[in-house]
Amino acid sequence: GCSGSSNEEASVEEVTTEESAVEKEPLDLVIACAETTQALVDAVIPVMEEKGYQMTYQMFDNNVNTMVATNDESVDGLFLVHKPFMENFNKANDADLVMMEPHVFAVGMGVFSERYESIEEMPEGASVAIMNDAMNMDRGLRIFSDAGYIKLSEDVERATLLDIEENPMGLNFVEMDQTQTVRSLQDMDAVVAFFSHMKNAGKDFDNYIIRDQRPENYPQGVIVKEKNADAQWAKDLVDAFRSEEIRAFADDYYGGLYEYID
Amino acid sequence: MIQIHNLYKSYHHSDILKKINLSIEKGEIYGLIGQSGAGKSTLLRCVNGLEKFDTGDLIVEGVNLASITEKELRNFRKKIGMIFQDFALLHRRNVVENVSLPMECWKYDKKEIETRSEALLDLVGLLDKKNSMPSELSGGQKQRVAIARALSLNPSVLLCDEATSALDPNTTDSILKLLADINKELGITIMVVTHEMSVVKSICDKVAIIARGSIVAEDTVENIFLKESLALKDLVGQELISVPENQTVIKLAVRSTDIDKNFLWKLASENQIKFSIVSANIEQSKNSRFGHLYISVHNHEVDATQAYCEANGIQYTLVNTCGKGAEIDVS
Amino acid sequence: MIQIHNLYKSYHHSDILKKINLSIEKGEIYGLIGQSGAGKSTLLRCVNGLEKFDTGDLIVEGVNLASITEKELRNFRKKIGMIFQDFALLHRRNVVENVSLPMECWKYDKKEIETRSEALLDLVGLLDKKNSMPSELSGGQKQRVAIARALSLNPSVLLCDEATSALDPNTTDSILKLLADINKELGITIMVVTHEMSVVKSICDKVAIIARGSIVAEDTVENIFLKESLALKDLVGQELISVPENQTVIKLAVRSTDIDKNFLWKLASENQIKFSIVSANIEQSKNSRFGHLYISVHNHEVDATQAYCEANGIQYTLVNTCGKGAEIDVS
Amino acid sequence: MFLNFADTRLIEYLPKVIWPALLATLRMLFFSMILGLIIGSVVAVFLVLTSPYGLKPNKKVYRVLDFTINMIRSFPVIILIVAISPLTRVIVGTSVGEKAAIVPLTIAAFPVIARYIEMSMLEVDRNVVIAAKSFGASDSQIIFKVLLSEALPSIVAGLTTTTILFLASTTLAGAVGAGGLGAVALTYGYQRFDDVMMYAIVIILFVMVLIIQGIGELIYRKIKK
Amino acid sequence: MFLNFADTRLIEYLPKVIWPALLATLRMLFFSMILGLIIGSVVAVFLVLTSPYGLKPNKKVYRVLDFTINMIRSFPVIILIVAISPLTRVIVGTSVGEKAAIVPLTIAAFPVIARYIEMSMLEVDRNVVIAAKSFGASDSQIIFKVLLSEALPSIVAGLTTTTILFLASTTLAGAVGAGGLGAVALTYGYQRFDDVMMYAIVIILFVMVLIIQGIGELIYRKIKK
Ligand SMILES: Nc1ncnc2c1ncn2[C@@H]1O[C@H](COP(=O)(O)OP(=O)(O)OP(=O)(O)O)[C@@H](O)[C@H]1O
Ligand SMILES: Nc1ncnc2c1ncn2[C@@H]1O[C@H](COP(=O)(O)OP(=O)(O)OP(=O)(O)O)[C@@H](O)[C@H]1O
Ligand code: MET
Ligand SMILES: [Mg+2]
Ligand SMILES: [Mg+2]
Repeated sequence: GCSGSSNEEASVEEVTTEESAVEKEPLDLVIACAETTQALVDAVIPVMEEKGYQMTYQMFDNNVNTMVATNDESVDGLFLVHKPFMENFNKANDADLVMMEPHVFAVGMGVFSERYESIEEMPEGASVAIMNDAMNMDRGLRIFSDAGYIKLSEDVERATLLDIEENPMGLNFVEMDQTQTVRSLQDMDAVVAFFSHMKNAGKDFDNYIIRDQRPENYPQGVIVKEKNADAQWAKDLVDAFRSEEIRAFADDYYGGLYEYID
Repeated sequence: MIQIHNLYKSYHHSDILKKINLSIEKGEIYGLIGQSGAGKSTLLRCVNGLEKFDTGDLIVEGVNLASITEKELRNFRKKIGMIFQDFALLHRRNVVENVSLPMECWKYDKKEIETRSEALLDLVGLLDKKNSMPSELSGGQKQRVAIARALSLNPSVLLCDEATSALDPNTTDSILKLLADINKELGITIMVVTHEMSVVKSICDKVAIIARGSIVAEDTVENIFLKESLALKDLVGQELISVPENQTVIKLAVRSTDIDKNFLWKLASENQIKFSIVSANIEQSKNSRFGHLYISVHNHEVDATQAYCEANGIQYTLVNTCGKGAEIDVS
Repeated sequence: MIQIHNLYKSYHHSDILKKINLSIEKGEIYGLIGQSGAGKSTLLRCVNGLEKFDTGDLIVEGVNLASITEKELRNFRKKIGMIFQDFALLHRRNVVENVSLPMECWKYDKKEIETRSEALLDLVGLLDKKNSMPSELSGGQKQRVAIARALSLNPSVLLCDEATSALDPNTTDSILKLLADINKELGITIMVVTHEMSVVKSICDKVAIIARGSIVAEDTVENIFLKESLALKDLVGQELISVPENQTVIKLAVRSTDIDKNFLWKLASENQIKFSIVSANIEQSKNSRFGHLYISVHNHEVDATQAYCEANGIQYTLVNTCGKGAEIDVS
Repeated sequence: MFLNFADTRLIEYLPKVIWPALLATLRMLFFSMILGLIIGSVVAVFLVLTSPYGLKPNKKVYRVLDFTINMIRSFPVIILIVAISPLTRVIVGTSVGEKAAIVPLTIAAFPVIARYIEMSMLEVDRNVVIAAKSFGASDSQIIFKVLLSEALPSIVAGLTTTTILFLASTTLAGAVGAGGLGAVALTYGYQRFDDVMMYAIVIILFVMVLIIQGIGELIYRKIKK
Repeated sequence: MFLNFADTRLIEYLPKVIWPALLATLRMLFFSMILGLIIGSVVAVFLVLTSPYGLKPNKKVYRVLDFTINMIRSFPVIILIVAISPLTRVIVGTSVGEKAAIVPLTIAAFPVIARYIEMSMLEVDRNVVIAAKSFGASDSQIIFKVLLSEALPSIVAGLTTTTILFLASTTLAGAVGAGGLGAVALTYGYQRFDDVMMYAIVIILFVMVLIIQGIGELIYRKIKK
C-alpha cells in the first residue's frame, strides 16, 4: 500500500511505462521504500515537485526486493537500506547499485532490556534476541564485541553466530525478525533493536544498555543504478533528502531518531 | 407386533405414502408387494424409524414411533434388523468386519463376535470370502453379507427390502428357508418387500399390495393369489395365451382340497370332458398348495365343465367364448 | 455374433473364468444363468472389453478383443450397450441427463438427444421423473434409468446384467417385451444375465449355465428346462413335496405337442387312471409352451401310467416308489 | 494484549491505505485463484490421466508432473518469489507490483489446487467410470463429463479452503511491493506496532473469509444433489 | 540465477546450522501436525455432529465452531504469532523459540485440518450411515466406526497436503526465534545472498516434501480398498 489515495494504481502503471522510457532523462520518478522510510520519502515529494519532478514511491515490505527492483529497473531508485547491505547485494548478485554521495543519515541500534540495567547484571547463559537478517546480525554482534562481551573471528566480513570465537558469559543469541526482537522484550534477558522500532513500539530508545559505536558505517542514502549516478535527477534527489526542510521534518516526525551525516 | 395407523408421508410436494393402515401379528411373515416406486422401501424405512413420517401412528413392538426419543430409538433399532435394497456395506471393512459391526456397536464379547459372524457367514455360504472387500464381491455375495449383518443382533423384527433380488433360485431358497426357520424357532416378525411372487408364496403368511402409496389389497397369501384382485393383476400383468380353434379356455382356481379330490381326473373320467391343459401353475406355498390351471375344452363342452365346477365348488372363469383361434389376454 | 474361445480369467490367484467356450448368433437372445458368484457379471464385462482376460479369444461383431487397440475399443463399445447390476448412474446428473450422456459423448444433435431421451424415458415409464436426481429414485426406478441409458445409442449388442432384478413382475414384463421387440425389429443380439427363470423362459432363445467359472450346460431354453440337467438342479434347487399314502408321484415333462394331444385327458378317460395333480408348471415361453407336471397315482396304477407315457412318447420320472406318506425331494 | 487507540493511525489510513489495499487484495486473489485454477485443473487432469491407476497410464509424464508439483510446494513462498523473479519479468515486464505478485501467487497456488482436484477425482465411484467406458466415452469425456462433474462438490469445497489459505498468502505480495491488506497489516500494523490497525485489518480479512466460505458453501449446497 | 560456489558457507554450515535446523523443523512440524490433527479431528467431529445436516443438529454449537475456525483462518500466520503470544506465554512460558512456535503453528493448522476432515466425512455414502443407524449404532459409533473410518483415505490425502503446506509455514517460525530450515534458508541464504545455501535448503525441503508425499500415498494406497 502507498500513501496517496491515487498513488496505489498509478504506481504500478508507472513502473511499466518507466521501462520503455529508461534511456531519456526521466521527469517521472518512482522510488522504492518500506515502512521505515515511507514517511520521509513522502515528505520529499513536494520538494522534488518544486524542482520539476513528478515523483511517486512504491512501498515494499521486504528490503531485498527494493534492490532487486532497482537493479532490474522496475523502479528508479530506493531509499531504505544501508550501504553495507547494498554492497553485499551487489557482490552476490553482480549488481551495480551505488549509494549517492553524500549519504543522508544513519539510524542507531542498541541493546535493550526490561530485566537488567547492564550486561554485567545478566546471568550466565542469558538469552539475547538478535535480528536474523545478515547485516543487522553482524551489526548487532559487533555491538557486543566492541563492548568486549564476545570475540568475533577476525577474518569475517559479515559475522554470524558461528563466528563468535569467545563468549565468556555464554550469551545465548536467538535469531528473529527485526520487529520481533522488540516484541520479545518480556521473554528475553536482552534484545538488540533498532531505535526506530523501539520508538514505533512506544518505548524509549534512549534507554539502551549499550549502543552501536559506529552508526556512520551503516549510512542510508539514495541508491540508484551506477549508470544513473551522474544523472541530475539523482543528485537533485540527494539534495532534497538533505535539505533543511526535510531535516526539520525528520527531526520532528522521528523525534531525533535519524542521525544526519554531515 | 406392528401396527400402522393412518400413516402419511410426503417428499417435497408429492405424497409418497397415503393413509397406510396395516396390522402385523407377532411371529408373522408379512409380504409387501407393489410396483416399482409404489412406496415399499419408504414404508419399510418408516417402520425402522429411519424415515420420519408426516402424520399417523406407527407402533412397533409396543413402541410408538411418532413420539419416540432419540435414546429410545437406538435401543428400539437394536431389535429391528434391516436388509437394504442397495446392501449399504461399508466399503472399507471386509466381509467379516461388516457382519461384526452391529455386534461391535452393541459391545458384544470379542470371542462371541468372531464365532457368531463366522457362523452367519457360513449360513449364507460366504465363509471363504470372509476376508474379501465388498468391491471384490459379486452382486449376490454383497447381498448375502447384508443379510448376515442384519441377522447378527438376533432381531425380533426383520425388515427385508428385496433381500434376495440378486440371488439365484437355489441360494434364494436357502435364504428363505433360513428366514422361515428363524421365524419358526424364535418367533420373529418378518416384513418382506419383494417383487418375486415365488418368494411371497414360499414364506409369507399374509401379503399386502401397495400401489401409488396406498394399500390396495391385503389378505392371506392363498386368498390374494386365488382371488386375483385387480390390484394383483395390475402388479403381475397379463399373460398372453393362444386359444385353439373352437375351444374355450377356462381358468380354474384350485386349492389343496380340490387337488386332494382328484378334480381333474373326475372331469375327464366321470364327465368325459376332453380338456387340454393350456397353462398351469400349482405350487407348494408355505401353508398349502394352490394355483391356477388353464384348460381348454371344446365350445360345446363348456356348459358341462361349468356345471361340474359348480357342483364341486371349484372357482372358475371363462376366459373367452368366441370360437376363432385367437390371442387373448388372460390373467 | 459373439464367439468366445477358451477364455480364461483370474483375479489375484483365484480362477474366475475357466476355459469358457460360447457362440452366440447374431439376433439371438442368449441367457446366462448361474449361482451367485459363478462369474456371470465378469464374463459379461469381458464381452464389453471392460475387463481384461488372461488368455483365450473373444470375438464380438467381428472384433477380436484379445488384440484390440484403445481407439478401436471406443468405437466398438458404441455398438455394445450394457445395463449394470448396480445401475452405475451418475449421482450429479438428473434422470434425463443420465440417459442423454452416451448421446452427448457421441455428439448427437441436441434436439435429437432431447427427443430420444424423452422417448426412452417414456418407454421405461419414467417421464414424470425426468428431472429427479438418482438419490430421489426407488431401486426399480434407478434400474429403469440404467436400461434407458443402455438403449440410447441403438446398440447392436445389448448386455443385461440382472436388468430386471429390482422390478415388479408387470414392469419386468414390459421391459422384457421392449427388449424382445427391439431384438425382433433391429435384429440386435442380447445377452441376458439373470437369476429369474421366468425371464429366461420368456425371452431367451438359448441359455447357458455357468458354475464356478465354467459353462456346465448350454442348449435351447426348452431343452435346458425339460432335460433338467444336474447343473439346472443345482441352480434352481429342490422342491419339497408331500406324497400322499399309497401313492407314487410321477413327474411328466410336457411339450406343446403333448399338450395339443390332450395327454392328460387321455390318461384319465382312456386309461382310467385316477391321478391327482401335485404340482404343475406349464408356461408360455418365447417359442413354445412346455413345463412339468407332477401327478400322483395309486401305487398299483404306476405301471399303467408308465406304459401310457411310453406309448405316447412322454418323458417321465418316478419320483418315489415307497408307499408311506413322506416328504421327499423332487426336482 | 492492550490496544492503544490513542496512537493508532487507523482512521487516517482507512480511506487512503486500507481501501485501496482491500481492492488490491481482491484483484490479486481473484486473478491468482483463477489462473491457479486453470493451470491446476489442467495439471490435475493430466495427473489423473497418466497416473498408474488412471485412464492412460504414462509413468514418465506422471513422474514429471508429480515432481514439479512437489518441487514447487517445497519452496517457501518468499524464496519462490525471488527464484522466479526472472520469469515474472518475462511474463509481466516487471518483477514488482501487483501484476508481478500474481505470478508467484499463481505458481504457489496451482500445485495445491491440482492436488485437491486430483484427490477429489480419485474419490469418484469407480463403477460410474466403468459405465461411461461401456458406452464408449473418450478419455476426455470421462474426465470432463464424469470425473470432474461428479467430483464438483468436493472440488468446490477444496477451492474454498484454498482461496482462504491464499487470502492469507497474498500477505506475502507485500514483499514485491504489491500492497494488499496483508502487507498493510504487516507494515503499518505489525512492523509499526500499531495493534489497532493490525486487528482492524484482521477483522476485514475475517469478513472476507466469511464471504468466501459463504459463497463456497452456497455453491456446494447448490450443486450437491 | 547463477550460483557462486566460491563464496558459499554451505559446507561449514551443514553440520552446525542446517542439521540442527532440520531437526528443529521436523520437531515443529511433527508436534504441530499431531496437535493440529487431534484438535482438528475433535472440532471436525463436532462440526459434522452439529451441522444442520448432521446427526445432532445444533445451530449454536455449529455457528460457534464455524465462526472460530473462520476467524483463525483469516489471520496471516505472522500476525497470528503476535496475536496469540500472550496465550503462547501462558502455555509454554515464553513466546520465543521452538516450543513457542508450535503453539501458533498448531492453532493455524487445526482449522485447516478440521475443514479437511469435515469435508471428507461429508462425502461418505449416506446409505452406509443409514444402515448403521438401522442397527442402532450410537452417534459416536457412527462418527468413529462409519464416517471417520470410511473417509480415512480421503482424510489421509488431505493430511498429506496440509503437512506439506505447513512445512513451508514453519519458515515463519523463524520470526519468533524458533529456527528451522526455512529460517536458515531465509537468514543465511536469501538475506545473505548465499544462493548455494538457499537452494541446498530448498533441495532438503524438497526431499522432505517427497518423503511426506510418499508416506501419505503409501498409507492412502494401503487403506484404500
Ligand atoms: N429423497 C426423495 N425425494 C423425492 N422423492 C423420493 C425420494 N425418495 C423416494 N422418492 C420417491 O418415492 C417413491 C417411493 O419410493 P420407494 O423407494 O419407497 O419405492 P419402492 O416401492 O421401494 O420401489 P422399488 O420397488 O422400485 O424399490 C418413488 O416414486 C420415489 O421416486
Ligand atoms: N475385484 C475382484 N477381486 C477378487 N475377486 C473378485 C473381484 N471381482 C469379482 N470377484 C470374484 O469373482 C467371482 C465372480 O464374480 P461375478 O461378479 O462375475 O459373479 P456373478 O456370477 O455375477 O454373481 P452374482 O449373481 O452374485 O452377481 C466372485 O466369486 C467374486 O467374489
Ligand atoms: N531496514 C533497514 C535495514 O534492515 C534499516 C531500516 S531502519 C530500522 O538495514
Ligand atoms: Mg424399493
Ligand atoms: Mg453379477
